[in-house]
Amino acid sequence: MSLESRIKIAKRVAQELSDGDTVNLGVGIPTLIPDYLGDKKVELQSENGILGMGPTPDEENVNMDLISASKHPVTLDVGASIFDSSDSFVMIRGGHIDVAVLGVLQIDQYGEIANWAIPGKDILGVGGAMDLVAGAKRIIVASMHQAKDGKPKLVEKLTFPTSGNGRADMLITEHAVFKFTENGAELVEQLSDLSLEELQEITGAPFTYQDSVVNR
Amino acid sequence: MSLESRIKIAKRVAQELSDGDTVNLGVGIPTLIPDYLGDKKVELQSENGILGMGPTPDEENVNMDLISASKHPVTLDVGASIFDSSDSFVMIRGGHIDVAVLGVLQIDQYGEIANWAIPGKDILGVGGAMDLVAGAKRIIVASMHQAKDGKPKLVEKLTFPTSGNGRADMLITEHAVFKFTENGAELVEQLSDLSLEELQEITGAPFTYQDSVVNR
Amino acid sequence: MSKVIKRSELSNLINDGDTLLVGGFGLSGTPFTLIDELATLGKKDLTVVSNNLGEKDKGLGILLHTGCLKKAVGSYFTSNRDAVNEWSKGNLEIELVPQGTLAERIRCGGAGIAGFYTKTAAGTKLAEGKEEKEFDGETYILERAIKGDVSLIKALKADTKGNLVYDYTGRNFNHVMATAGKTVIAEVDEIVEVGELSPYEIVTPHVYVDYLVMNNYVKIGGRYVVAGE
Amino acid sequence: MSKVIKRSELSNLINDGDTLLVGGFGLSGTPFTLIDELATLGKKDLTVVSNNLGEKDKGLGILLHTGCLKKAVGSYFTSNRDAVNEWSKGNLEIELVPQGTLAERIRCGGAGIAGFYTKTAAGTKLAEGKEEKEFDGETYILERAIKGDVSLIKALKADTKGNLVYDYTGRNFNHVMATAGKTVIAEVDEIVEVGELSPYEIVTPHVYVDYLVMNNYVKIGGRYVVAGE
Repeated sequence: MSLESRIKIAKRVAQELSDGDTVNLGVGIPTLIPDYLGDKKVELQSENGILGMGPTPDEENVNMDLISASKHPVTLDVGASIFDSSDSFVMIRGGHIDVAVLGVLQIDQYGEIANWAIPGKDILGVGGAMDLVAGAKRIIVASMHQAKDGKPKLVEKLTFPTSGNGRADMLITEHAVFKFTENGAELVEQLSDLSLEELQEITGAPFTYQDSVVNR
Repeated sequence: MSLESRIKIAKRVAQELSDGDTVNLGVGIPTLIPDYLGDKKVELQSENGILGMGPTPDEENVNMDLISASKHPVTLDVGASIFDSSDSFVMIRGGHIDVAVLGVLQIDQYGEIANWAIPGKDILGVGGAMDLVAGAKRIIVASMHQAKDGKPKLVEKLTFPTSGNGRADMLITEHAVFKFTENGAELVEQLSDLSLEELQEITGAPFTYQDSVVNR
Repeated sequence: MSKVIKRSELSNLINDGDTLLVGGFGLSGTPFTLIDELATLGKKDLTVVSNNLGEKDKGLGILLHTGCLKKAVGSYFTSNRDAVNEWSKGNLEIELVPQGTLAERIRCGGAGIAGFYTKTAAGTKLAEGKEEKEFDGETYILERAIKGDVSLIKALKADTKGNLVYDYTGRNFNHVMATAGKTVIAEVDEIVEVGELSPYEIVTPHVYVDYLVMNNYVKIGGRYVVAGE
Repeated sequence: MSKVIKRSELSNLINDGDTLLVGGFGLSGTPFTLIDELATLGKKDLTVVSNNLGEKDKGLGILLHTGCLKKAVGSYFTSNRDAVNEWSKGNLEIELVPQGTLAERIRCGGAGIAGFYTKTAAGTKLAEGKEEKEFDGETYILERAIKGDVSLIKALKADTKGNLVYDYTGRNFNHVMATAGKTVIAEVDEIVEVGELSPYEIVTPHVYVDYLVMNNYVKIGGRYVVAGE
């Protein structure tokens, strides 16, 4: 999982965010996004009780009671607020987060997400994943195109446990951007020089596309 | 409804309250209680969002955004806190109020309360009555012994609409103190010089008593 | 990107038939300016969710003379004779809800919760038609979430982002209503720069607030009066 | 009437088989002193409700070496290898709950609400055995309230009445847990006189707090360390 690819994905996700959006960033690639927002000001929400999460503090300003959901020390942006876990999930589950950017283990052709458990392995952590899937207004999945074992993340049908009935709106990988509708996945942008056939080969689900977006 | 009788009831209820109790006082007679607490410090809770409600302010310190549930201007005692309506009813409905002192239209021999609606009349107000009946740890009913029309408030069976499944622990009138158990009402104290027979006559439900508490 | 709008823009934000969540308890924490404006708009068939309909000719009470209301949902209408009259004449539907249930139903509306089980009102007339369920030997009733098309709320101060703080018990239903409206308009006495409200002090984070309208009243002697000219 | 007790009194307040609600997210807002004390008590068959079981050998993680735990209820255990091991060996039951559902279930426990309907986890393995219900065409699941016999929480400051304020995200689950325990013990860094905390600043009103215990750690460089001698 090259840093270069991860940064490419983070940059492309950043383009999807608008000034003033309230955004919850999952662990992994999503945490890279704040570095690529340029002049855009988004409001970062953290499920442990922050709206307006700022960057990592200097070592001398660390307070381990001011941390992100990834448990790293953070700061507060001007205009930030603090609340408890129940109020934080009012915000998340009540549809007040404009965009959740999540990683996935798998995602199906309609945008259904599997991002918390691997079959046959211990299933001992879920955190706020299912709450975000159920509650965010818009879900962007930021993920490498393939898992470490080479298997495609985008699949016809999930073989990993689902994270719920909520659907992703978009999948951004190092190779492509897909949008999801009731009719399935649509390739809307290629981000690498793979040919259409090469892309299809490493993708586990059918997808539609307009001719204009395909590498020639 | 003489002021003297109302004060007598308020004083007797005050005896039931202990230092440190969190108390919600309904409208009517209960609002007289704070004047008769002596050295006892109780914490007054108001359902519009106060714990630690203090006395009426001087006219110059009135703020109509600092009011009681009866909509009168109040002050805050030292150590008071402010919260919103949903949190206020977490406190009330979650069993965190030690004592609710309520008025009634009727109360049955097991302590079931009717305090919000008169049959045949417009039923257009309930306020927090049912929440307090459902949630308070202990309910003391403070009421004149008879309604204005002379009918007894303590009855065998409610003819007025019930306020819920919660039961009063005690009824204090200008004539008597009753306790309620699964076995019905027990007269535990006479507060006027009515004979037992006279008391029975103006009371609409049977009650038990120990000989020692009865006027001779 | 400013959230500040003129009261006259209210007209475009409210449609006939809308459900409005309106903050306030008695006349405390009441968006008087927004209500004044609403009274002039000639809207029809509105449902208002509010603890009470103000008092006679005060607060929400003034809407009873405008014909804009179809229904009121709240806990206490007895103290406003006009509300009682309109109801008696069949001009106004009333849904009576225990105060704690009202607050919680609105909170659920804002929290993505469809309904909850409470003991409050179980076994009473107000439980008629509601699903009952036993939990640990006690009877609970199912109460459904309330959401609004538009919330009209009142705060003391906002910052320019829309973070809100309230004046004492003026908080009441305003915060939960901010979470439960599709469009949320907050009337405020003052707008301060971002950063002037501390992260601990903010009661309603800006994410819940779409628009800010300046209060047309000023508080004198603890009571709001029309601003002098 | 003082609520302040010594940590050694914890032994009398917790019984074998109790359900404990323990505040904290990661190691933030964690009652380290109370957990240290609990680890020495030789209690048995405890159920701990907490977002996570601390980290390996830190926070609640230390209880995994004491044999006092029967069950853990929380949202994230993967990051503590000891918890995973104890579970694999069959020494520890785990009930996995989405984080938002966990917070809301505890809030309901404190609010007299028996259960609520959420979309979170509907259609997933974590909904198995839970009642489903359709609302407005969407599937919700019924989640039940959680109550504790004892809550062990962490605040920054208390006043002598027991009103609490928290340090930034140290608030997390602590406030709702204060509402949902039969006995509530708050570990604090400092106790101030009544009146020093403003009515607006207080997050957890004193009515929820039974006992106060002084923190045995001090914060240096933003991290709690054992107080020097």
